[in-house]
Amino acid sequence: MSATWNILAAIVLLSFSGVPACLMPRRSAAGQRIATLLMVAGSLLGLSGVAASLGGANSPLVQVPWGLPCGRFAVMVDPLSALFLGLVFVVPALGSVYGLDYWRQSQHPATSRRLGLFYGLLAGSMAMVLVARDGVLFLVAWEVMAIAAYFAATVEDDDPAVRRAGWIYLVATHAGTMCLIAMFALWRHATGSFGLEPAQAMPVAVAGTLFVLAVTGFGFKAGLMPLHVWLPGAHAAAPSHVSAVMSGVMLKMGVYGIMRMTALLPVAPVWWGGLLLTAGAVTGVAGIAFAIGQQDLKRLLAYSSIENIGIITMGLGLALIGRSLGRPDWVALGMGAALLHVWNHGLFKPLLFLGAGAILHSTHTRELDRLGGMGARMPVVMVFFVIGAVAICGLPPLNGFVGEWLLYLGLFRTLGQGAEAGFPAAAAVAVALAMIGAMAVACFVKLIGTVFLGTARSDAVDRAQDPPPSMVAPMLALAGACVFLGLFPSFAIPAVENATRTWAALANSASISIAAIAPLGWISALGLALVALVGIFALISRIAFPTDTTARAVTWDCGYARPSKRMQYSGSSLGKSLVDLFAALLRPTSHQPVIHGLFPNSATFKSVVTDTVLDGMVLPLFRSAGRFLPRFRVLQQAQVQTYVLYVVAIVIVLLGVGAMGGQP
Amino acid sequence: MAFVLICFPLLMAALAAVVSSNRVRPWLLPATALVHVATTIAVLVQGTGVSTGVAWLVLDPPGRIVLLQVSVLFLLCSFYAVGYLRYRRDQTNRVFCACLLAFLGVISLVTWSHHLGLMWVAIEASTLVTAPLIYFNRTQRSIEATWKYLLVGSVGIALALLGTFFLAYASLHAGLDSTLTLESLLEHAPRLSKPWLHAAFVLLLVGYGTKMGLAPMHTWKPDAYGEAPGVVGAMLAGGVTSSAFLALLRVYQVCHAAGDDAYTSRLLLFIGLFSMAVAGVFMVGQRDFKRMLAYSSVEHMGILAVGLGIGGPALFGTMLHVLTNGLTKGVLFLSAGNIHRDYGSKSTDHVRGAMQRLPLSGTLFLAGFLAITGSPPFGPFISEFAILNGAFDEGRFVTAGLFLFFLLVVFIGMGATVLHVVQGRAPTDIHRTDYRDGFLTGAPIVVSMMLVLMLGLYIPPPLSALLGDAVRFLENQP
Amino acid sequence: MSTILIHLLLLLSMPPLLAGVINKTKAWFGGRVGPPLFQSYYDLAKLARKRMVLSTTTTWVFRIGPVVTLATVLMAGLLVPMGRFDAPIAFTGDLIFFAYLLGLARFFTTAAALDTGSSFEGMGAAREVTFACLSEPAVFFALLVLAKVSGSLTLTGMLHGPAGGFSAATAAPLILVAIGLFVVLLAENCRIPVDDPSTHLELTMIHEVMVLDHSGPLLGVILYAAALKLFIFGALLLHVVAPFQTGLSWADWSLFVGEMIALAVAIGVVESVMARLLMRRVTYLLTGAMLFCGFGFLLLVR
Amino acid sequence: MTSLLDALLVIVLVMNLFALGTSRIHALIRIVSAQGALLGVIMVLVHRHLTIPVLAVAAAGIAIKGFLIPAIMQRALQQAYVKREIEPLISPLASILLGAIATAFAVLLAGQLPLVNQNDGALLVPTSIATVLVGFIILTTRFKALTQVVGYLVLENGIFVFGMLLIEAMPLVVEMGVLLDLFVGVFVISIIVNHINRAFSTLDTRQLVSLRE
Repeated sequence: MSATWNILAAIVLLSFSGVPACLMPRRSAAGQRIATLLMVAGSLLGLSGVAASLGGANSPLVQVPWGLPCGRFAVMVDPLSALFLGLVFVVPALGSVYGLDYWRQSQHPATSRRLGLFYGLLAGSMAMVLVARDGVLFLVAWEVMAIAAYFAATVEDDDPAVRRAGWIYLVATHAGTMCLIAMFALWRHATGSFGLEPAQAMPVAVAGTLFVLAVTGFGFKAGLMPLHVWLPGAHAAAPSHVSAVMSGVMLKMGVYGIMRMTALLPVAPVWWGGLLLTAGAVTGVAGIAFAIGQQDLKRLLAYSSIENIGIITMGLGLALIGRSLGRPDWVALGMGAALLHVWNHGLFKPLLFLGAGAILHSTHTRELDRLGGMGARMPVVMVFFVIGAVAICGLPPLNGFVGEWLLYLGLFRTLGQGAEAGFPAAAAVAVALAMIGAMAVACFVKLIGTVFLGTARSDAVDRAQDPPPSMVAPMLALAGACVFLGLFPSFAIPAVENATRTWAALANSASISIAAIAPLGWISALGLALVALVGIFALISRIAFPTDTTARAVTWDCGYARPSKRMQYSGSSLGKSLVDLFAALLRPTSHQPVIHGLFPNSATFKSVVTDTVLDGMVLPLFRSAGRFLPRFRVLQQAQVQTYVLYVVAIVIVLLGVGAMGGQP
Repeated sequence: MAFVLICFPLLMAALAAVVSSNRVRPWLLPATALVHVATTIAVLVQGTGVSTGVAWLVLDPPGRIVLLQVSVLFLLCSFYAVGYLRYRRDQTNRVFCACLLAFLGVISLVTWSHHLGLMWVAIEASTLVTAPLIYFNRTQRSIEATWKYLLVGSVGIALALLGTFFLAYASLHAGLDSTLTLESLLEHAPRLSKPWLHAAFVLLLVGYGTKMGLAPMHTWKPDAYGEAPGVVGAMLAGGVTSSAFLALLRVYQVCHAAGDDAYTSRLLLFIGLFSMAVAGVFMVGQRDFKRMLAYSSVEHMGILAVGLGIGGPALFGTMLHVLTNGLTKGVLFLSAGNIHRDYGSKSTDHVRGAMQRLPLSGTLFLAGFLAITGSPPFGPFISEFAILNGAFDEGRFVTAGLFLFFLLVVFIGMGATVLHVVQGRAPTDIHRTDYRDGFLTGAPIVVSMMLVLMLGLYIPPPLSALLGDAVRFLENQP
Repeated sequence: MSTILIHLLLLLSMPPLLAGVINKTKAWFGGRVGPPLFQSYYDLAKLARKRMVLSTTTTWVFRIGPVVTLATVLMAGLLVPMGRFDAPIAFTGDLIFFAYLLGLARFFTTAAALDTGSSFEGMGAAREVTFACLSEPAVFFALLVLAKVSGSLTLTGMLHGPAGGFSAATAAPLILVAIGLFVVLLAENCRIPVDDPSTHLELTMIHEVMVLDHSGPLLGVILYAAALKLFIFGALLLHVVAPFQTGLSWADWSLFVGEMIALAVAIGVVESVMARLLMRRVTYLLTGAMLFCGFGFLLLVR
Repeated sequence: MTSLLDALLVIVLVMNLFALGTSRIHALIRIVSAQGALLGVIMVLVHRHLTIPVLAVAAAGIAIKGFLIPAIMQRALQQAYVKREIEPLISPLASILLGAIATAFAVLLAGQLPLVNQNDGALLVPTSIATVLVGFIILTTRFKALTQVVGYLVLENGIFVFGMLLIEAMPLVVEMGVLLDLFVGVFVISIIVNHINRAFSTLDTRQLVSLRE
């Protein structure tokens, strides 16, 4: 009981953390500090509740009578929600600390208070979404979250690009909400109440419709391809700590929604899991392919979020298949991988966004091809960024690997060993996962190489330097968590297992145990060994050849007379070969210069990768609608005679419509 | 009670016509409104035992709801009007105040009347007293708007009268002596002659639908709402429409009692969805944000019609929507009026960055937009969601799907305009008028927004009880 | 115990020899005497003694690159069984760990290359990561096939195959996988026809061009790590193409060494008789490899 | 008695056609006022046993429809210097034909409708429907503001005819209210017409097209 109340109190604290600042003068930093203080305090309070309920026992259902015709105020915390709640109580708090200097009140007097208000509201509403056990309450919290995120992301609405991105987001999220409204109405129609308790029996068709509605509605938020259209723009437009929260936590609300609904639905045909597996694979590969094509630091990170959502979805799909076929091991590995990756991505993606924010803060540019050589100027940020990049590529010994490893194990097990039947179609997805892994390496090597390594490509980076401690500390915390979870994954497993058991309504769900199937001990051991080995080697080379005494020279320029910094391999050229590989999907548009004559004038080459779904399909559709619909305006041309004629006409039409029904 | 509610405003209107001071006169509005609200609440608290001697002056639950909504909205608007008229010292507000007060009186009469002929008279009267309000600005455009309002409205309402006569004839045809009081019609409903009843329903639907502004009889609406002052727009969209819908409710009730649900619901769903579609189509790329509000009103009349057409389980949501829609429309029209006054323009070509120039009005306009498009946690969400659930309960999945789709279309069409108005940097080339957000022009909107928010999070038990009564009454259950 | 010792011994000592063998073969085809068999060892020794020069643009990434590569490759070497003997380290899912270790190596090699800010090394890095995106799926198709036929999820288990060796039914898929893996081996280790380790035209290279700026001991480390990688891939491939065993421990070890050298000769032969492909053709080659392994998988599970 | 009633109703129908035929607004107003007055008389004939309400309503009807409203409109007409409806949407002849068709349709339709006590007021329902239709024809085919008001009045007359069948359904107050509304309505409309005339210096509603999408 107390756990739930702690969390509810935390939700209140978070939601209203921005309010005091609104009552204070525009330039006083006190309001922002209070907000951060409230965020941190509330998060700690909430974490205490989470820690209590991760243990497995569901906290009792708290119901408060609610004066609405439909729906009640019913909240409950079970391990599944607790796992996500942890993320909600970690990332936003760190983000608000980061915001103290990143979005300092004195520098943004016009927007800071509004940002603080909606930032807190966003965090609180996300927590509310996770504990809600009633459809209407869920919807309310959900929409508050969406709207708060909109306002937090569009604080800089002077900028047309921000407005556009925000508008696309708003339309997308509203479309998703419409699906969810339909879903909950159908849910009530099928189960007789809005209560989110597991439903007993249900016609397969209804369950299927509910499932599809859930995947669509929540998919909009999670960013499943092709419902991801809003994601890159919004993440690029938002302030970096807001992007961190959106990408690290808010996308996961979509994942949570799908998990919750699949947990509640009684039947689960195999095609559900198959659909999710396919969607996950497509989302993953396409997401990372688009990421490679980006020239904008934050857009790239946003697309890689889409990829990670794809990986999570694969895990969920595997678990669903396991549930349909009654295979606890697949459920354990799939769900374990999904949940673990939810956390992992919730740690390293905010880390990367905060790092990107630090760069943006000091260089005021997000264009990869204007950056470069930041490693020499911002060494601390670079260390964290590299950690984040290695983690997000799923490479050992960091946390990203563990999740993908579990997923691989699960997918390989669907081959079916020895006697037990398999589901090899699922196993083939492992190859997609492998491809994603390799492409992620390509993507983030490009990112690191273009931003931090080499030499500066423009004077934008000249005054760049490491950010103040208040911005470093959150990154430190996140990076530390990444390393810790990478080296000691078994620490997180019990919580994941509990959550998986709550999700899987299997008869033998008690037998679900990840540790039994996956030797995580080896992972830690080898991870530590690897770290030690690298450390020893590095130490040797450091002792044998101290940096200061070793000779220095310019990079070998292959005999070119005057190599300039512009001659470096740019981000676009690094990505080009892969972009060409996926040209069919990415549809890169490039503008080739024509060069003739002995001494040609300076020519420019430029290649852009736009979003195929958004710029190729959605926007044209809207544009044509915008052209077509106004044609109907000829119907309203101010001739009052015509208007009277309409009245006569509709009388006749209505008489006709009435007669159609074959009245006695 | 009835006397106070109906005649007191009319007397005050007469008083307003004789008061000479242009400065004092507006204060008659809040004074009257306060008395009216107090009486209304007294009546509502007094419960069902309210009846006048006359058989055709009864205040039934649906009437209570509309009365409550109109009275509250009028109270807010009256204070706003005082603040508004301060900026319109340039011309006399004698007619304005008198008509506004008279309007309150006749609308109260609508809510009380149980005689369809009387109800028709009252609604026609409401048309006539609102015409000078639309004409308040004395511009060519406002003349045109008034002309169309009067002509289209009168033609429509004339059809309503014909429909009323048909209804009476239906009872005459049933061998009874012809009657138009609701009670006797309900009593003899099953015996009414079907063809005449159906014809009457169509004519009444068209007639009162014209007053509600259902497509395609909505043509006067964008003109009138666009040209009238914001406060008048609020009263039209929150008062006239509700009273006309109340009239439609009476007819629906008679047909329901006659067991003609299939017929009525077919027509209501058709015209309701058609109105939502038309609203969506005309909102796309709408550059005049007051006309846009008019189309939003068309859409919500469509929603009410759909809710009524679904009937049964959706009635609760429909009655609730009367309240939520009326209040939210108040927020939108009043804040839009402020923005219009400040920029001296209501076209998105000139109006940008309202949240910078008018933080209060701009924010309220945005909030009102979110509310009216059915976003939680605002009132309209609850009512529209209840209607949707009703549709599912009735197994009308196609209707529900179209309903949601049109809501989305409207959201997109409306959002583009609203965000364009409130966001961005205010244009510097447009010089500000002398308008500033003041207490009188700000507070009423805030209060009304608070009410909308409250209805989205918590519906007071007495109110939900009242709504329940209304539903039972409409379904002719004792 | 002795197994582990011999494993380590071979792992650490043998790789440079392969390079020597390959070069000898190529020389023989070219009708030259060629460098001595142990030339690579001499080179490494010489490089170890040299000073090193760092580019002024580089950061710690440049120095950590080769180190990480060496560490990861060594660890990967501990996961791959040699001949019929088990690997020192074997646990469920180690195959994925193996693949991702090599991924980590790639990450840091390419990052170190980009650290120099030279366009040529950027070119090499770009090619490296691009081709990996095609060879990686091929490898995993192969792993799926092996896991299916062996029913084990450890490298050791699946490379040794089921108790009675691979059955005839699984021959066809295995052959396809073997071809695919051989191509991947050539690509991953930058051999002809994918890459030409002996050329000095920077534009045409992948691996060599990435390490242009590494000098002295760091270069030595890189060369050694590269040789190790070749050795490991070879050991992995041998299980598929030559799963022979005698039962006698010493005989099996020598058999393994022999097979290894034979493989090196084979590579040498390929390098002598083929020309380097155009860079854009390499993608076709690797796609082909992927398709081979994919068909193998398809044949198996259909 | 009934024959007389029918004769009067026929006159009403003929007046409709006249209204459609004439293009002089002055005459148009005359016709409508005459029609209104005639309806008052018919009202008395319909109800043999004359009661106070009937007489009152009839008197009021004659007064308002026959005299007050025409007076208002004549004043509006004098202020506006238009005498005839130039170029209607369809020519007078065509509108007469249209009106004739409408009347025929009304008669046929009334034959199909389930009517009560066929004997008296046999022509009442068709007359009312026909008049309503004619009103709509005028409303939709004429462009001068005043002409449209006339159209509205014709429409109103048609409804009034139907209302005669149901005098006991409509209490005196309500009946009076209806008439009062009509009167006030026309009054307000005439004021607006005046303003239109002043603001646009014409009564041609084709000029009132600034409010459009």
